[in-house]
Amino acid sequence: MLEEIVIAGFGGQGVMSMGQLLAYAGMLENKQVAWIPSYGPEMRGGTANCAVTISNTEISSPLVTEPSVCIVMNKPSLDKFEPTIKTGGLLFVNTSLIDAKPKREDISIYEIPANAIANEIGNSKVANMVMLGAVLEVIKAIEPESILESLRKVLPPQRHNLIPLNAQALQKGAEMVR
Amino acid sequence: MLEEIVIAGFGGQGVMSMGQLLAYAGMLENKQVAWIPSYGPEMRGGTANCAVTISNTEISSPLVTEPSVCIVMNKPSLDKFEPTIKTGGLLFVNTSLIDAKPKREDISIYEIPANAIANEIGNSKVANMVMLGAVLEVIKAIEPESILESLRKVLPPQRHNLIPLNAQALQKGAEMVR
Amino acid sequence: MNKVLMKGNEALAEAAVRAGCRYFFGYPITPQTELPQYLSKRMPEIGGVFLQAESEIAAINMVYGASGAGARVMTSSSSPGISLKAEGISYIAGAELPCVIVNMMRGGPGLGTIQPAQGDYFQATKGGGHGDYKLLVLAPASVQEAVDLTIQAFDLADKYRNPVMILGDGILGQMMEPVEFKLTENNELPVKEWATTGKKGRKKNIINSLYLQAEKLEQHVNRLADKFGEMEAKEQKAETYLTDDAEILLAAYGTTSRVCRKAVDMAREEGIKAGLFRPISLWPFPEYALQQVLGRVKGILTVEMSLGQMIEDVRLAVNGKVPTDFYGRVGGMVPTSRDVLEKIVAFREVL
Amino acid sequence: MNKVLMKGNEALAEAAVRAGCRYFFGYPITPQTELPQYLSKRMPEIGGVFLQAESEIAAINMVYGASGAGARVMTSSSSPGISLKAEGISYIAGAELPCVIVNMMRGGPGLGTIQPAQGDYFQATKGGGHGDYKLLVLAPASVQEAVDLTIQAFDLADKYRNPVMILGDGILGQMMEPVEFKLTENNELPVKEWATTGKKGRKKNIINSLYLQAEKLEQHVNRLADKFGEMEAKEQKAETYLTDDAEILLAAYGTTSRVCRKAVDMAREEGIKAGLFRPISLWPFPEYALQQVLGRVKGILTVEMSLGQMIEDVRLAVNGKVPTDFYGRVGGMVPTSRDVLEKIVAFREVL
Amino acid sequence: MKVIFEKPKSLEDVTFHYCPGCTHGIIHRLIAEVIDELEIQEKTIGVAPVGCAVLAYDYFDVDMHEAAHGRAPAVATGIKRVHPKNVVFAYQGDGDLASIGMAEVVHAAARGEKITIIFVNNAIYGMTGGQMAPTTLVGQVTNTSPTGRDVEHSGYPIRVSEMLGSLVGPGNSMKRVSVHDPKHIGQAKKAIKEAFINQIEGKGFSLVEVLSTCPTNWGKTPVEALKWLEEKMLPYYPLGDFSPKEGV
Amino acid sequence: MKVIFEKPKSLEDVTFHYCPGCTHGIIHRLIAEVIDELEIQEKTIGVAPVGCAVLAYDYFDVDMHEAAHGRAPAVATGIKRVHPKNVVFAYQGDGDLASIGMAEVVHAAARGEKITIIFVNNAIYGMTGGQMAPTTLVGQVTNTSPTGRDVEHSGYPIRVSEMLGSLVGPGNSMKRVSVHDPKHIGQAKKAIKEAFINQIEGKGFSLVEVLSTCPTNWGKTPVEALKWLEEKMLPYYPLGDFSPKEGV
Amino acid sequence: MQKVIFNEEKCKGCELCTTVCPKKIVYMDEKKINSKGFHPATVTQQEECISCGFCAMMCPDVVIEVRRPSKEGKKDE
Amino acid sequence: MQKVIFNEEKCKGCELCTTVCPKKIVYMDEKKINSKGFHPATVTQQEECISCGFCAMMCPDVVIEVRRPSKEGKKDE
Ligand SMILES: Cc1ncc(C[n+]2csc(CCOP(=O)(O)OP(=O)(O)O)c2C)c(N)n1
Ligand SMILES: Cc1ncc(C[n+]2csc(CCOP(=O)(O)OP(=O)(O)O)c2C)c(N)n1
Ligand code: SF4
Ligand code: SF4
Ligand code: SF4
Ligand code: SF4
Ligand code: SF4
Ligand code: SF4
Ligand SMILES: [Mg+2]
Ligand SMILES: [Mg+2]
Repeated sequence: MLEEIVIAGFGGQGVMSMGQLLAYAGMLENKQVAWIPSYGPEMRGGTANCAVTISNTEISSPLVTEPSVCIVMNKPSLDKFEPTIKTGGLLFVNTSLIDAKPKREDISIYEIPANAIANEIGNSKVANMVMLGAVLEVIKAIEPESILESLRKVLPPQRHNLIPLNAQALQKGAEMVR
Repeated sequence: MLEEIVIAGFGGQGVMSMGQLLAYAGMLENKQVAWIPSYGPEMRGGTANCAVTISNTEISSPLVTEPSVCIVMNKPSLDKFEPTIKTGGLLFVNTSLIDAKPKREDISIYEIPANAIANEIGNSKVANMVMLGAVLEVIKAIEPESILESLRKVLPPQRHNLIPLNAQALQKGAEMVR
Repeated sequence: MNKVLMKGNEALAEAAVRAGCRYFFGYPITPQTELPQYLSKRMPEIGGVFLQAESEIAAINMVYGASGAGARVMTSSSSPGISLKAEGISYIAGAELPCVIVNMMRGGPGLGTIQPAQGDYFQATKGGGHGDYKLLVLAPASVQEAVDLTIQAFDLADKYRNPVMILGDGILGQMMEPVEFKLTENNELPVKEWATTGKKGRKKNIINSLYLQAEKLEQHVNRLADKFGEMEAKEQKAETYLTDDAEILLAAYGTTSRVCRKAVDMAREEGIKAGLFRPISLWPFPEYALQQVLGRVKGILTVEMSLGQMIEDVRLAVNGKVPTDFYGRVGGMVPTSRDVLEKIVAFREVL
Repeated sequence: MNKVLMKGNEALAEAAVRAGCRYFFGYPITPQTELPQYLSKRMPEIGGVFLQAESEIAAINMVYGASGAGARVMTSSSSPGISLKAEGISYIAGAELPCVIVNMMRGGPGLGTIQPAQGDYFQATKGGGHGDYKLLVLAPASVQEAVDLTIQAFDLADKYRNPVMILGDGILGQMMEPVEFKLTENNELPVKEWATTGKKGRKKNIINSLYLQAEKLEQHVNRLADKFGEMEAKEQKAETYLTDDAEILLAAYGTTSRVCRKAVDMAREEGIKAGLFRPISLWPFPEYALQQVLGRVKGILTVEMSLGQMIEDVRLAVNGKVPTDFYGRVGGMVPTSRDVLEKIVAFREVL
Repeated sequence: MKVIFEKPKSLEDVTFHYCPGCTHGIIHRLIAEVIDELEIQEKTIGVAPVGCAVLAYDYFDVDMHEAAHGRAPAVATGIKRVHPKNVVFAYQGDGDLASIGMAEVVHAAARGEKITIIFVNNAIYGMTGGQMAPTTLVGQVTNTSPTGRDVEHSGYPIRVSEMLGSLVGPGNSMKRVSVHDPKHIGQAKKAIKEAFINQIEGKGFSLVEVLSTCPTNWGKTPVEALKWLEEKMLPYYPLGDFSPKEGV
Repeated sequence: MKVIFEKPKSLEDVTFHYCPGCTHGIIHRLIAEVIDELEIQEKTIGVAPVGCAVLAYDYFDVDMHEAAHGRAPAVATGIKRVHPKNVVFAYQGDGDLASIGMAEVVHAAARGEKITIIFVNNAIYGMTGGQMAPTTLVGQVTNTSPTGRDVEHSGYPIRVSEMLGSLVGPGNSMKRVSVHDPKHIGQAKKAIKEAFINQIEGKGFSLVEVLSTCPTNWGKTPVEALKWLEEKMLPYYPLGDFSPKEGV
Repeated sequence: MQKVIFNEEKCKGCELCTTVCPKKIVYMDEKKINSKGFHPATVTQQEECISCGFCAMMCPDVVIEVRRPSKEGKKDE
Repeated sequence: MQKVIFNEEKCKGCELCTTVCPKKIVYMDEKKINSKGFHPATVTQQEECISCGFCAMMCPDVVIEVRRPSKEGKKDE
């Protein structure tokens, strides 16, 4: 198993932490993982993206140029990363913020109205977790439970009350692609 | 013709200017010349020395490690440079300040009471010129007139009155070795 | 499992702490700033000192003072900041003091960019500063290795009384990977009898690189040369990957070595016998190890994020025995494994 | 006869003036201090500016500003001072500005000594500063050549919009030899349309080395690379002495080349067919010229006042075709011609 | 309709890369207005710092030179000595000027170098993400003073204008201003104008210290940041004229 | 017989390399006397500058560290942070401290670094043979100001004590003294002692600026040089206490 | 009659202009969102505006242009 | 009774000591020359010396040692 995942969106949409959670969860499952942010000149506002590699064997290169999975949270990210996806790869599109349609036909496309669902369950901030739920359901590389476990380790105790909400978001996301 | 000359003494004895005058005069005679000071850590007081090369052909190295001519104005210089002189080379010793005797037998030694003579003609500062007069008389590489010509070029006009004194010193020095 | 997921910069900082480093002097610069930031929190916890210096020059001279005073001490920066440390590094090497210097390289020359690069190889290995000195230069390719090499770096620095440089790039600094800190805190640091601690009960100690007499300085430099010779003999480090039957050998360090490793896999999939030679010590360059894997090698392709620097050491090591070629990206661009694969294919054709 | 007897430092300063240099920024350091001292008197006479900067760093950054403003400008220093200029030099090269930098090397590392050395060859030729850049490095061996190369240096700097370094040592700086200033004052300096002069009547000009986008910086660095390539093709300079039938080739630059020239004469007297290869441009290293004189050469002995730096470029140029050996003195010591001769004899025996 | 307020000519018509509400933008505009009003656009040469204002060369429509971190006064000196009749200004942050560049600014002032420096004091390193600056207030939390600036460890913040004003320099001018409300913005502009005039008249070195915000790294909204500036910075950094007393 | 005066214990029994009559030697002796009197020889660590006093490590019989030119305050900071209970002093010339090392000394003072600096102001670069220093007097001829220091070109000499005293630093101490006659030598010693005590008591940064001669590069006999110091330097460099006023 | 004109594309939504308007007529338009993702500031009650220019002086991003109507009887300049 | 003792070998002949002696008894001994080539300072009228120490304080090269005779009736300490 080797998944090379790119996650991209606006700064503030939680794409960095989505990637870190994935990496953390992979580590908890004793997989090989790596996370690389793009720390470009676009540090203020603008787009943000990161790459996560999860593998059962030693990771040769943690740099992802041809992702097997791509999660785009906004329109500029769709434009930028759609062409890079590996043939046969997966593209997850946050349709709440992206009305354009992907053009590639050699990849599988999943359309998730992540913000809408997040608002539904009461907090627009968990749109990223909705997205993640859908991704995990498809790729099966990581157990959702490991994500929650990671959250427990990463969040300070006083914010553990947010975990059920996140669980719900993961769940809802998964449902979208079942 | 290739003369590699080392001149050494206390700071203040005029060894640097002796060397520069030699080089200047050589240049005026269309010879190849080079002058190198030792700019050692002994910048304050202590000994000073310089090397002058005068040649009819291009000078390969201006660095003098085995001088053909060596002029020592004080005792430490005698100790330091006597052993470096080329076999068959010339050593000029300022006996006014050096009572020790040179030990080498494979070189020609000239003993000049330079300060005494300089005092005789009225100015202890020209001891270096007395020495130089002796050297030129022996090595014949440079005309004393060229030295005086150099002095005329190097000295500011208001000090040209010193030139006769210097001429006399050169003359006296030459007489010592005739 | 004792693994934690950490950024390279932070893991490296923690490794220094584990190695007994209690003094850090530095100045912020992207992409290494997480390192001082981490230590600004961590040092006070363990009774150490984090001090943000007024400049890179002040930082390296504080390191110079602290090291002379007997401390395990570190500084870190990125390319332009390392240039500013050149004089200080030469002093520290000249005075034979141990310390660890981290350079997370970014694109140059000049202000360049904050994106990753490997354009400071020459500076690190041939001497950015003046005079004859050498740094031990270690180039980790993963966060775990950054941790392990950092811990070793302090020991090597003390062993040779010489500064050691960890040479990474922005990617290594920013990347998160799981790491394990294998060492527990090292309490038995070497005793430094030469350090300035106050002359109580002994003759005075002097920390110095000045020898006004050329003869004395020559003796001193020749002694340094002996030490460098010893390092060359003992401290070469390299890793090889699929070199046994390799016909095309890639040579790359740090981040590019990982790109190349993947390229080797891709090449093997296409039936090309590629292998990878990865120097871990950049100085001393692991020439013995390289010479040993030349067996069937028909050509060496050096891949760097520079216009071509390590390639010179590769060429010096093989001394004309094998043809060499170079592929590089610059200015913050990172070569992709596919690019490298294409280069391998092209190179193979001309061999 | 137009010859005058001058110290290297002063002759070099006067040459700069003759070349149209009207701005000098520097900081005192032995053994180059006569150079700024000379210009502190000379510049005001000709309407130029001599400014003693507060440090070497300030000096190189003043040069950076003045060069960007379109001036012919120079700075000079010696080893530790050049280390401090490393960042600024990288900026100037990155921003593609012309200037002339003089390094009269002294013994290092660290404070070292004020005596002559050649330990900064790597720093000068491989880049003391960060990132991929190259200085044109010229190494005069006599006071006359210092004059001639300095005048050329200003033209080369303008031609390539790149800093040029004159690399000498304390002996060259302190030595007096007759010199002739062949050029009359050069009044037709190149027009610099890119300079900051006020945007009157044109679009604004920007002097810069920052390219936040990696793609843009890569383009820029690749353009620099083309320029370096052009210099490598066109600006290699070397002198040979008795190389036609030479079996033992000495390789040396600057002061040591003169020691070696004499050693060649001494060797010839003893019937040894020795010759001398003297690089005048250290970067680009004159590899073509070296390859051309290899004819009967059985071995190359490189002689430096260092632990061995140029030897690497010699080895890269001959690429294993000829055995090489090294003889060096360090710490301010100068090899004698007799020492070199002995080395030649010993080397010949093992060949 | 009379245009009361529009983009000054010496400012490029581009969007700044600054964070929302960052007062760097206001200060840029004031400088451009002054250049316009003094009609010196064609002879002004600006020096950009390394700091958030690193791209200033893209914003001012005058000849520009990007300096190395902290060295703007030296770069400006080089330019000014070559073109003594031009107007040369440098724009510097507090890390740039008061930390790494301390020697260069002190010496430019001591030389009475005829340049103008706009010194943007936002009590933090903005560009690198919020580390302690020499002007960070006592107790202020930053990424490298996680428990607040501690006097025992880091000393007191440096008052640059006062310090430079203590140098002998009869033609020098040092003023501190702020941009936290329109009134102070007006005063700031006046000070900047006077600083340029000081240079044009050949009197000496001039520096305007402008108190500025960094909402992003202060962890505040832009509006809160202005308030913080007013409440916390003003008491320690009093506004006013700190030029050297006449006489040597 | 009671010994009134002899070589202090903390001074090595060697001959200084200084020129005849150079007051560096007096200042060395005073420091050593103070170390003896405070009984801190065994815990003092000295930092030598790059300048004529570069060999100071051979003269003081305490642990010594040779700094890079101008960086003594940074080196001393590194040592002091490692050994906060030791006494750390640096010895610096005016080129070293006030020119190349300006940033380091300002920041050591601003941090209130608990070190002591003996700042030897002889208005010239001695070691390199007499170039202009930041403290060279207006009109003073040096090898790089051949027609005398010109204010238009080089500005006014820097008064280091006053400038550092303008920094906020309640525990800091800055004093200027001279060694041109026995009375002033006595006062100088007192100031040096107080500066060490300031450090020992953990109050802050302390600096003693000592006006000193350079007969060689001033082109004067040692006796003339003392006179010149008194007549020319004292008026521009008034003696006294320039420590920061209390309060922040 | 537009006395204050907002170049909404350039607005970064910092709200500084809203705090200085003596007439309190500058507000953030929560309904609009520009291409950088910000709700831009705006004024609808143009007639209330006294053309004091405070909003423009305070704006760090040169978003606002301010005009003053010509005095009555005068033509527009 | 030697009140002031000159380590003549160390003297550099700078003459500073001669200018501060209140009794004007310190002088340069033109007849002697030390190994560094300097005429050393000295005092012959030891009895004139009041042990004020000024000469020693002024000497940059620690050439001079000064003693004071014990008070009458007391033994040498
Ligand atoms: C030599 C060097 N050191 C460090 C840096 C990293 N750096 C860039 S900007 C900056 C500080 C910026 O702070 P400030 O000058 O206060 O400007 P601001 O961003 O706050 O406006 C630093 C440390 C650099 N580019 N070069
Ligand atoms: C980086 C560097 N720059 C310059 C020098 C040369 N240098 C040595 S001492 C000195 C100045 C000494 O003057 P000062 O500090 O006033 O001390 P003084 O000799 O007058 O006591 C200089 C410029 C150096 N050694 N290193
Ligand atoms: S980081 Fe701070 S100073 Fe920089 S642009 Fe953002 S708010 Fe302004
Ligand atoms: S050069 Fe000047 S400062 Fe240096 S030792 Fe001689 S007199 Fe003293
Ligand atoms: S110009 Fe004045 S009144 Fe009109 S909107 Fe702006 S701040 Fe309000
Ligand atoms: S001040 Fe400017 S950028 Fe901020 S909200 Fe108002 S118009 Fe927009
Ligand atoms: S101790 Fe006083 S009286 Fe005696 S010789 Fe010295 S200065 Fe003169
Ligand atoms: S002061 Fe000292 S060195 Fe000078 S003459 Fe007197 S004894 Fe000799
Ligand atoms: Mg700031
Ligand atoms: Mg001095």
